[in-house]
Amino acid sequence: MIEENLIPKIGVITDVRKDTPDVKTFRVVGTDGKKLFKHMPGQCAMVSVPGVGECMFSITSSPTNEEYMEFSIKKCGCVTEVIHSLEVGQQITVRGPYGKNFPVEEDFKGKDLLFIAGGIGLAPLRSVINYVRHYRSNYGKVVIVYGARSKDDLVDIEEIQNEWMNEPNTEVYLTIDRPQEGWDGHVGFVPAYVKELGLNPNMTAVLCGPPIMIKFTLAGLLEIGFDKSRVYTTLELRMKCGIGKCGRCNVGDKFVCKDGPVFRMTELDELPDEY
Amino acid sequence: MLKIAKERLNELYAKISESMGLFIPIKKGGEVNYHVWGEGKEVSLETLKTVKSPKNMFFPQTENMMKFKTEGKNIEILEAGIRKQGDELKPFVAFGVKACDYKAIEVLDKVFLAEPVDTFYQARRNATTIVTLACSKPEESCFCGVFGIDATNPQGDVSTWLDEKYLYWQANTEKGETLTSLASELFEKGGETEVEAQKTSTKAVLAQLPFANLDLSRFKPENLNELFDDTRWEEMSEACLGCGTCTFVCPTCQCFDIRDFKTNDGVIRYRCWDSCMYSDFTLMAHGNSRTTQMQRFRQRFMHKLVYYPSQNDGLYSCVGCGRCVNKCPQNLNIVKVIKTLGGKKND
Amino acid sequence: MQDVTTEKKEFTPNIVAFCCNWCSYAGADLAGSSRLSYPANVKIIRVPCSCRVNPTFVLKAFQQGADGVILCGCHPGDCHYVTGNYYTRRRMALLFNFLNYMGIEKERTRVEWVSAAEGQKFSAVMNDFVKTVTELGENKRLTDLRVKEGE
Amino acid sequence: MKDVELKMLERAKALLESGEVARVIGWKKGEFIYDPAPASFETVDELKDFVYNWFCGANLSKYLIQASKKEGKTAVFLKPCDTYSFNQLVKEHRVKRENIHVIAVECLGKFDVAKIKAQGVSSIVDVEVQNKEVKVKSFGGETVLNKPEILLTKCETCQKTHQVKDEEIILHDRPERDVNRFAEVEKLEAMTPDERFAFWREQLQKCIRCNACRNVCPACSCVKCVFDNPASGIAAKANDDKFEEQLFHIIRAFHVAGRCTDCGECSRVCPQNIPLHLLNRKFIKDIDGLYGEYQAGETDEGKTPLTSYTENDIEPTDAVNGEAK
Repeated sequence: MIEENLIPKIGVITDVRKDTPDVKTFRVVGTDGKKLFKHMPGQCAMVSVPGVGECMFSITSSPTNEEYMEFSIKKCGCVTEVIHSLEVGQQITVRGPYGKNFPVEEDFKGKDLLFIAGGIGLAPLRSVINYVRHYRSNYGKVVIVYGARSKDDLVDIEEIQNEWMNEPNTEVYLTIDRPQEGWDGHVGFVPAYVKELGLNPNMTAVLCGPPIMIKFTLAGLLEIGFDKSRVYTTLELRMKCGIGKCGRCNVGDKFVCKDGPVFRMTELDELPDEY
Repeated sequence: MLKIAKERLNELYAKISESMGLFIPIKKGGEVNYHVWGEGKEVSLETLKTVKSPKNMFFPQTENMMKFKTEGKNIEILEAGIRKQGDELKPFVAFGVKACDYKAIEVLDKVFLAEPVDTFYQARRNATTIVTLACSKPEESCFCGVFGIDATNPQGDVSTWLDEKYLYWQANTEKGETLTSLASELFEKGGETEVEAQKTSTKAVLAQLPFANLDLSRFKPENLNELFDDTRWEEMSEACLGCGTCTFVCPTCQCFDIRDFKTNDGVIRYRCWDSCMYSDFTLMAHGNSRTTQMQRFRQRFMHKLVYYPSQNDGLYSCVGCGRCVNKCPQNLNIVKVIKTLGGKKND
Repeated sequence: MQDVTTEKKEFTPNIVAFCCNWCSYAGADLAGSSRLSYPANVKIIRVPCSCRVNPTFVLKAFQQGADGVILCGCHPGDCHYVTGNYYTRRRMALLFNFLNYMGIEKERTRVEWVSAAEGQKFSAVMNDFVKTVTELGENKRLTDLRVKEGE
Repeated sequence: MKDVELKMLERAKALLESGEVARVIGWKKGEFIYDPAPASFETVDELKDFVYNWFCGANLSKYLIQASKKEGKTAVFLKPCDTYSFNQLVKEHRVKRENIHVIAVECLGKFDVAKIKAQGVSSIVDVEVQNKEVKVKSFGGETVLNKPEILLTKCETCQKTHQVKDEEIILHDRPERDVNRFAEVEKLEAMTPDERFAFWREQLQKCIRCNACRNVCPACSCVKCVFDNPASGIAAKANDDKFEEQLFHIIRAFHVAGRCTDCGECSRVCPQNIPLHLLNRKFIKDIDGLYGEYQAGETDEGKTPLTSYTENDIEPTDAVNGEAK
């Protein structure tokens, strides 16, 4: 039988981790116990629960993980609500990978990298960060700025504290929106924090988070001398097919599922403001 | 060139139907659309514009993609894809396709056959032999000429021309020849003069159509943002009801939705036409990228006139069939958009 | 339409009965506890009041494979919510007439008033309705082919 | 018609110039005589494209839902049939009455261009109407057509008169006519169930689920339609199964029962020419027959037949069995 692009594969949930009150991370493998397919950092997959619906999620695990894939999913709609109720052993369907990845093998190589994430925006970045850690010598200094509403909303905090913070030549800055008992770290919004950190504007930056955070952080970065051509982000719009045919995820003449979701800020500047 | 007497067309249809499916404009419930031919059906080749375009032959309004059977925590995928259980699709003939609708298939091909290929569309497309039919009585809502389409000389596997007495028949491809050979005894030779005469007289009519000189010169990729930001979208779209009529009668609109339907013993995943005019088209759990009807209206026409050409070497995804001109409930249409935003000639 | 005759003998219809919580559901209960029988293929759906049933419920039941749909509520004047069943009466009169107008057999739909004390009536109504629908045969005019696939 | 158009234009100008209204909703010239589109005019200058002719069939009342929420008053031209929809919208608190200035305009029926084209006349340039005779001028010359044959279906049986109070009216009402708008419904009722089923099957199978009937319908004013609500369990866009179309049209007709003014827009806009008005008219006829004559939109207050009852209403079973007609 020939490969049918819109037909998914069956995946099995092998682990469910509750990261925050509304984010769970699901570990998925194929029915044969192996990884479903290869992907690159920043790419997405269509995950579905038959009878409920199909949604696009970024693959949060690194490609260098050859055993399984992970999806960090925030509960915010009908499909994600059902996904959150799923248990280990449950089968789901997965198809992908879709979209363009971060240029980890091209533009990122040899560069100092700045990752800025807000809330669930860490999900697509986690894949790149772990990829970069795996091939650590290919990249320069790594700075990670991650903010969330509260300390309980920081996704993957264990991995951040136990692994990323101990990585050589890597700085991790965490912040939460409002003061909270038991939090002695930084308090404040990401855009303001980014400006305070005295970052080197020659770094290549990757942004992901709520649109409003991206907007203000970008403005902040430009203010301290970053060049738009070295700032990347990843977009999210409603998607159905994942292969640039169903017609809904376009921004101007670009389809997010096919030409994105990773865009350079200079590319976005050329597109109409409709995302 | 071959010809077949009009009275004998039913014999031709019957002959073709013996071994292939035959989709042809048929009047049903008072309206002419493409349906499968059968004895006693009211074929209407004379109808200039079927209500729905022939696109649903390749891209049906609704089609099942797969079925799921769930048991406990397990899922099984059944009947996945168009070749259910490995069957090849039965070959079929699309008969009477007008030049504009034929061009529209080319437009759809560029979407569905681009990598990664849409296998559902591809299978149907490969199984089709297209018999086109030249127009002899274009009407005022037609503007295919603007997109470089010659309504008098359509392409396809077989090109045909119809007059009072005969259907003239010219096979262009191997598939076309094969089709001809199915019913060779029904054809006689000749018709070149009649066809040439018809072409000349139709061309004279085409040149005089009110929309024959629409100016598209401003619809270029480099004007994308300028056109997008034009303030006139607001007034152009204010009467838009947000229905899907224009998109569903359009031969090139290709947006679809994928949905699940629960049956008594499983789930059917199907896809169906969707419309960028609908308010839920881009709705996500956390927001909507196009919240106003103006944005949705703009999306449709920008896609046809700017976004699509930008991705496909300047090919517009409008073929000037004029269906939206005739069918929009509130008389909005692409011509009004082209005239408002297009080049100088429109003033 | 009547092409189901050959299978008539084996045909047991699916019947959906929407019963109001206060009268008819209690009536069904009484029928049960009084050992009055009614066919097992009657699937009861309890609703707070017969007027909770909107036309979509009725159609959805047919879509999912019902061959007959019956609504049972308190007798007019006895509604727990005072006036609910008066509205039901108008709505269903119009809906049933309309379905009939569309060529859907009028015998497939019915409204009956059954009080909590009328176990006997409940059983009689259900037996009669099942009999009527059985004679009518399978619902083919208002059903979703996709639902029945694979049966 | 020209003189009516002129008077309307004068009023529109005066209202905009005096600042009494912020906008006027009317019709705007199209590419041909027969494709005017509803439009809102905010300046006198924009009125250069204003038009009112034999092809202004669209009902403008639904646009008032949005317009009445805007800053400033909106003037609107309403034909007799449109005034019923308007009243109904006011009654249902969809339109803020105080923000609307209604100008009721004369209508002697509107034309269906498809019906003219079906008679072999194309490239229509102008029409001239004298009683039942319509001179259609086209590139091909002049053709005389019979007016009743080219009217929009909704105009064929229209007996409506203006129903707005205390507002201005341009020219006289149309003369009363004696037509039975239920004739077609009765014809269907007289058929056998099998014939009726076959009729509706053939008609509804044409449906392409474009939602034009719903979106144009002044009675379909829900903020979120049940068919757009994924939680309703019936939101679907599938088209190939006969049930989906039946479900959509039955539910839609039921949802507007008792509120449908019989404006006929549903049939006018249907790209497949499904006689959708015959669905709504069945409800109207039944309501008249079972619960007493009722015309939705005659006033902008009071209860509708489905939000009221009497203790002696007919039983559904009796109604279906034709105990009362």
